[in-house]
Parts: sequence; C-alpha cells; structure tokens
Amino acid sequence: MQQSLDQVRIRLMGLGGHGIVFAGRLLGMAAAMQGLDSILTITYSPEQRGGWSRADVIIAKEMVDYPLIDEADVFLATTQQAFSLEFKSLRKGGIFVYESTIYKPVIPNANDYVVIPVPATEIAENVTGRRLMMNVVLVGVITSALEPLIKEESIINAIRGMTRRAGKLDTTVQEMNIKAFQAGLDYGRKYLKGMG
Amino acid sequence: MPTVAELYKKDLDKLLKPGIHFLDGNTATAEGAVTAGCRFYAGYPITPSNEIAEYMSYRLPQVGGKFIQMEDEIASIAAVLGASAAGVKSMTATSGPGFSLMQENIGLGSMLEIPAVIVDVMRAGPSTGIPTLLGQGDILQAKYGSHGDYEIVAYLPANPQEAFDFTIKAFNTAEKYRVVAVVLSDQLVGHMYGKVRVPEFDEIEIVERPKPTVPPDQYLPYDSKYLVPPMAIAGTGYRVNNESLTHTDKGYPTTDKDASFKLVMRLVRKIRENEKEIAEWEEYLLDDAEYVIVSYGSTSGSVRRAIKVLRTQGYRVGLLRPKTAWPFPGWVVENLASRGVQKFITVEVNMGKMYHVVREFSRGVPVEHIPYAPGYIPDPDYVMSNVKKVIEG
Amino acid sequence: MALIQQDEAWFMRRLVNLHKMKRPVGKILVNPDLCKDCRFCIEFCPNNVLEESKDVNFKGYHYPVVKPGKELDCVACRMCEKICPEFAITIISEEYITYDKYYGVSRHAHGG
Amino acid sequence: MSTEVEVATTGIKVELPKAYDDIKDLIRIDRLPHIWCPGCGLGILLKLLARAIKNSGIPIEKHVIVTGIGCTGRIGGYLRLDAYHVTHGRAIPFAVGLKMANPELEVTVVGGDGDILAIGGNHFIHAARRNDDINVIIVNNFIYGMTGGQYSPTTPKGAKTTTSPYGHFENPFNVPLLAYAAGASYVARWSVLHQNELYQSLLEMFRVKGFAVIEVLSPCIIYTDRNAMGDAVDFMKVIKERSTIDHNANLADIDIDFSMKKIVLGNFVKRERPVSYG
Repeated sequence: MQQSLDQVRIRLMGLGGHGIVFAGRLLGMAAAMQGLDSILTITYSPEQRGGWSRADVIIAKEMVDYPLIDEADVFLATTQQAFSLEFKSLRKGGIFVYESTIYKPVIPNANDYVVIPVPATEIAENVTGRRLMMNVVLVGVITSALEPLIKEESIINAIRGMTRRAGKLDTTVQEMNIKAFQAGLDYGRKYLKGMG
Repeated sequence: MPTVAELYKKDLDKLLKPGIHFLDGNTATAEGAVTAGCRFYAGYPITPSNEIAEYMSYRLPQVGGKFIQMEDEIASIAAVLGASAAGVKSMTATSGPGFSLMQENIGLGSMLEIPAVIVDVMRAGPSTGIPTLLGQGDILQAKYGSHGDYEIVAYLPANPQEAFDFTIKAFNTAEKYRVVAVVLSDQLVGHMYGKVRVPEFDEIEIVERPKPTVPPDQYLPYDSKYLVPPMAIAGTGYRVNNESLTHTDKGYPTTDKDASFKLVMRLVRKIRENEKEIAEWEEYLLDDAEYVIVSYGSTSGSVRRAIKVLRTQGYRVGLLRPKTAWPFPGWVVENLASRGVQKFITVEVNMGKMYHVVREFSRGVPVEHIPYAPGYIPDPDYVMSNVKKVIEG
Repeated sequence: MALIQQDEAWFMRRLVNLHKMKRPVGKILVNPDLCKDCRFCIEFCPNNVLEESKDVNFKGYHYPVVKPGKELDCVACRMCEKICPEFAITIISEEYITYDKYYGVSRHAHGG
Repeated sequence: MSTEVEVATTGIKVELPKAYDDIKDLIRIDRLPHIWCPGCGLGILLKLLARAIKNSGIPIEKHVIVTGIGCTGRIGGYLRLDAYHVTHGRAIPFAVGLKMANPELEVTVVGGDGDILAIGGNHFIHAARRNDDINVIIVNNFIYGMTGGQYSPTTPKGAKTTTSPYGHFENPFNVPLLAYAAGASYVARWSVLHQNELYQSLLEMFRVKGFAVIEVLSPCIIYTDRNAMGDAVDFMKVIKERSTIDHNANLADIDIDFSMKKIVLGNFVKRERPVSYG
C-alpha cells in the first residue's frame, strides 16, 4: 500500500513513563506549526502502570488520510520490549533510533537500516541534570534525521506552546526541555555527519 | 449572526487562542464546546469519552461554567436538559452504552424542545463491547433510539479539526432549531492528535436560541404559528408549563387529535424542512466516478487512501462523505444515482448501518456494504480488495 | 379567628356572658362542578353540617349541601374548605350570631 | 388565546372560589377540575404548596417545579409557574441541572413514591448525598395509582396490589430514614390531613439550604380499595386517629406497616451540611 509516497511515518515506542506521548506531541505539533498536516495516534498495553506505550506520528504535506501506520519510516524504541515487538514494522532503508544506555539491540540485517544509537539518558543528565528529559533528547535526534522537513525552531516553539491539563509547562522546565532537545539535535547531526 | 468576539467579550482571553494547535479529538471537542459558549457539563465516566469530561472539569470553572459528574448517564442528560432550560448552553459526552441509556431523555429534549449537545464517542459494541476500540454502530440509534417521532441533528467528525468545528456547529444547530444535536465522534477521532486551526474570534459565528418578544400573558410556549417557537427561560417570569406529554400550544397535556398531530408534525418539520440548510457532506473525486464509496468518520481516511491508489490502477471510484448523519444528504445520493453511477459501496465499522440509509435514496442502483467490525477501522488494503471484489462482481 | 384569645380562655370562662357572646356563622359556598364526592368535607365537619345532595353535578357526582335545619350551625372553622382537594368550597364568615339568638332561632326554626 | 384547553379537559368554564383569591395567580384555573380521583390527597397538597410558594418570600417567578411521571407528576401542570413535566424518575437530575445553571432559582421536585424512590431512587440518594440545594416532596400513597395499582417501594408487606395478588412479600422503604442516611439537610413527614404542620414544613423547606425532603402521606383509593380499607375517608380517619407527632422520633422506628397501627409524623431532621455547589 502506497502510504510512503507523500508522508513520513514515525513510530515511537517505549516503557510507559518514558515520555513517548510527549515526544510524539512535540513532533506532531512542530509539523502542524510549520503548515504541514500531522496526526498522532497513541496505543498502550493493557496495564495501567508498567506497560509499553506507543505513539505513531504521520507527517504529510497535504492532508493525512489513513491515520494509522502500517509501516514506519522512522522507528524509536527505548526498551528491548519495544524493539522486539515492533522492529518488524520499520521499512527497509528506514531510520532506527534506540536508547543505547538502556539496552543493546541485536538488529537483524543491520545494514538495511540507518541505525542511530543514542545514550539519551546520559546526555539528558549531563545537560539538564534530569534523566527524565531523555525523551526530548531523542526528539532532537529524530529531528536531526528529518531536517529540513522539521525545523529546529518549530520544535522549540512547540515546547514553549506545549500545554498540559494543568496549564503550560513552567518556564524553567521549558528551558531545560529546549536544552535537552538541542543536545539531542547536535548529537544527531554529528552522528549523521559521521556516517557520511 | 453574532460572533464569539461579540458574545464572549470578557472571556476571550480564556478561550483557546486562534491559530494552530495540536490536540486530541476529545480535547478539541471540549474546546469547541467552550468556544461555542457551553457553560454546563454533566456526565458519567465512560471509555473512550473520558478525556472530554476530565478536560471540561478543568476548563469550565475557568470560564465561569459548571461541571458535575452525575450518578449515571440518565441523570447526566437530564441535568443537561435542566441546565439548558435555565438558559445555559449545556452538553454531555458518552459512548455507546451510555448513549443507549440516554435515549429516553433525548426524546424528552425533543419534546420540550430544549437545545442540548451530546457527544457520543462511538466504541465497539454490542453491549459493553470493546471499550478501548472503535465502532460506528450508533448511527441509526442516534436518530431512531428514542420512541415516537422526532428529529435530531448528528455530525460526523473525521479528525480533531472537525471535532472542534462540528461541536461548535452542533451547538449552533441545537440552539437555532431547539433540538438535541449529537456529535458522533469515534474512539479513533477522540484519541488521535491532529492539527486544529482555531479561526479568529470574529470569524466564528454563534447562534442563540430564539427568545420570546411578547409579554408573558401573550406567550405560548409551543406556539404552532412558528416552526421553532421562541423559548422562555426558567426564572424569567414567563411561568410556562413545559410538558413532556403530548401538549397543546399552551403546554397543556392533550389527547386531542388535531393538537397531537400538529405538535408531532412540527417537531419533525423543523428539521426536515431545513435539511438542505443543515446537512453537510464532502465529495472527493466524484465528478467522473462510476462507483461511489460512502464512508464517514475516521474510516473515511482509509477509504480516501484506497481511492487514491485505486485511481492509479484505473478504477473510477469516488468518495461521498456525509458530515452530517442526520439530516442525511439523501438528495446527493439521488442525484448521483440518476446521473448513472454503477454502484454505491458503503464502508463503515459496522455490519451495515448507513448502508440502509443510502439504499433508501439509491433509486434502484445497487448498494453494497463492506462489513468490518473488529474494533479498528479497515486499512486501505482491505478497502481496496473488497471494493475491487464489488466492482468486478 | 376566635373571638376570645386562646390564653384568655380560662380566665374569661367565668366572666363570659353567654347571652351576649357572639360566634361567627359561616356561609358555605360550594362550586358543584368542581366536586367529586370524596366526602372529606362531610366526614370531617366537626358540627356535622353537610350532607350529600340529591342532585348530581355535570360529571355525575353528588356534591355537599347544608343539611336542612343546620343553616346556622356552621361556625366557620373552615375544615371543609381546607380539606377539600378540589378547590370547591369557600367559607364566608361575615355574620355573627349570639348564642341566645342561635338557640332561640334554632328552637324557633324547629317549631316552625 | 387557544380554546383547545377547555375542550381537552372539561368543557366547562370554572371560576376559582373566593377562598382561593390569594393563590388565584398561582393556579391554572382553566385546567380545573383536576384529573385526580375523588378522595385523592394531591389536591390538598396543591393548595398548600401554592400558598407556601406565595408566602415563601421568594419571588414567584424564581420558583420552578419539576415533576416526573405519575399522578403526582401532574401537580406542576396546575401551578402557574415555570414547570417542567419530565420523564419518569428523572425530575431530580433535571432539577439539579436547573439549580446549578441558575442558583437563583428555587427548584422544587414533586413526585410520587414510585417516581422518586423506585425508578428515580438512585438520583434521590445521590442528590441527598451531594446535598444539592433543591426541595423534594415525596407524595407517598403506598402504590402506583396511575398505572392501576401495582406495588411500589413503599407498599407495606402484606398489602394486596395488582402485582401482589397474594399479598406483598417485600419490605417497604422507611423514607425519612433513607433520606437522613443519604445525607438530606431537612427531613419531615406529614400527611395531607395535617395541613398547618405541612404548610409550615413547606415554608421551612424553602428556607433550608440543602437537600430538603418532605414525605407526604396521602390517601389513594386505588390502594384502599384493594386492601379492604374502605375509602379515602376511612384512610384519612386512620391517619387522624393513629398518627402521633414526634419530632425527635428515632427514625429507625418509624416504618409504616400494613396495619398502620403507628404513624409517626414530624420535622425529624434539620441539620447544616455543606451544599454541593455555591
């Protein structure tokens, strides 16, 4: 099915609590703010706590029609479970991003994919002092891979505009998020440059 | 028609700002309601509509509205009708099982002609079904669920943007015609995040219910001289009997033949005579289509993708997407039928609901249904292969 | 309503001049068309003033009428008016009568 | 104005007797005589309620009556107020909506034992729990009258009804105890015979902030007929002879059983409890 022609499909997956949905919202919102269309669908395992969560983002120049992902162009897995469950959905030639301080995946036919290992937790802790910001670091890495479809400012604007049930993120948290994002972006840019 | 900018001057800074947002369908619905002037919400938790209640409980107090979680769905819709009778735009949100429980009072809303909005985030059924997954099985229930003759309006959003827009429309239609308006969202629309553009406040038009202009002694609550009689608000001195029994113009119960018939006729006519004004639909590649797929809500996205691919393979297919289930744009189907369309194909997540409605208007042109009800929307491959089967016989 | 205040009653008891003492005479107005013959007024009248009519109203119910000879017996306590569920009874108490006159007239009426 | 009304009801023109001059404005005279049976207590309650509303000190246009289905549900239609006759059992939630949307309104629900305690039982206890600031008058006639005499949640054990031809085998609700336990601010029980007390109680109900419940015992010939209790007059006499007024009664002991040996009336509960909304 020809879904890949005019849109980018990103599948983010990890442990509930890894901030997967937040990452998906950042990417989707950034795209929307750039005049693209984007859809984010979220799936959880049945457990209320401790299960996996998955966020599928589709970004399209025109309108996104079929809102679900049958095959991903970009796949992020922050846990071994996520990797085992959904790596099969990554298309050949797709980009695979994983959290390298959490696990080391054994990738079948690794040469068919662009693989980016990211020590995101470490980067987050170094830059912001908070391991939790690991998800935003990974958003940075994914952004670097998608540039110029998604622009750096859009993500920063998305972080600033992000609201939660109880209102906006407070400014210090916003700034920490932005720092983490930029660190991820730098890491990704460097890594991709290194790959040539 | 007044706009949001004129009507809610002091609350403008508390409304969702014009511009681009990235919201889930349920939040978009709730924000649409707040923008439309909804200031009362009563509901009972039910998956997958919970986000609407949760969001309203957070949002309504900010704009001077009130939220209550009632003891069940029946109480919720009753409270919504009560609040609307007191002059406050009100809504509730629920899903299939709760919608079933609300049916009796949808009849009450129709009979007392109290404007109200019900958001039904459809889930898989029957009975408790699959709470976390979608279905599109409530289409006919929305219109025929309550006993007796009445008409409602039902919108079918397909994405968060439409969830926002159609909720505003639902409020406007409900107020304009004094009917219960339903937003038939579904689990996927409710839970997916998408781009929502909020128009400038002076671009959003708001309709308010007709108000009586005559003094109380000349006022008839159900004046059959009007199609939509002006509505007296409780506590404004009109002191009228709002009667759920079949009633006269004055609001007194009656078993009189003429008075009963006149009332029921009016309840139905006010929508039927305005159906062209209310009904909305989208046509996609229909101009030269030989095969028309009728689909709506989140399913229509999958169908649209399938049509794109089928077109590249030389099939002349197009999409008719009703944006209002009720009133159904039957004349569009009729026109297509008389234009020489070969077949209508309905694709929905049920075993054939809108199928029956399309058949009603298809003028002998065959209508085929592609059944699908596993809790998910059919993927484009499924639609394509089945549409091919239908076309090739 | 009472001519004598409640708290004065015991005190007054010996002083009252029964010959001059007045009490109200109620006039019982019944709207027959509203009556449904529940008999509350007849049964709860402390002075047993009312009875069922021989006639019926337009619905076919017997309505209350004053018993012959009891025209002056109503003391305007309004029990019938209060207990009537149908809004059918009004008591008008504009006239007063002395006990002497009541008994006199009463005897006289029987005699005549 | 429309003339259909008279055709639909009686065909005669009725004038309200002089005694009702004070509440003339509150009664829909064009609908009299009302539909209730001979001997029904609802007419008495209607008068008292109209008087209480008139003398409540709250502007008449702020009073709203909400009723459900059943004989009692018709009471709103005879009061010239903003009245809502809604679906069976849903008067309380409808009233909660009205009150929340406009707290200036004085919202009174009038319903029968079936309407409020059976089909609407859940709404009743939850409104009492939240202590919603509405008034509820439960007219208890021990039976479903309008549908022809089926047993209700207050039908005493042993009573014969059309659906308990061998005698009712369930226990009835003790309404004041239920209302108290669920959290009502004000609970009273009177009969339509106790007019002064009931009238004062109605006035008190309008003053109370919070969920106020008055159970009004009322004769129903559908009930008395089936149980060889004579007619409504006999029922009223039983109430007259056997009722005692005890404001401090232990609510657990005030069940009304089939023999009606003991009928305890009174203003049982008046307490301050936080109201659900401002």
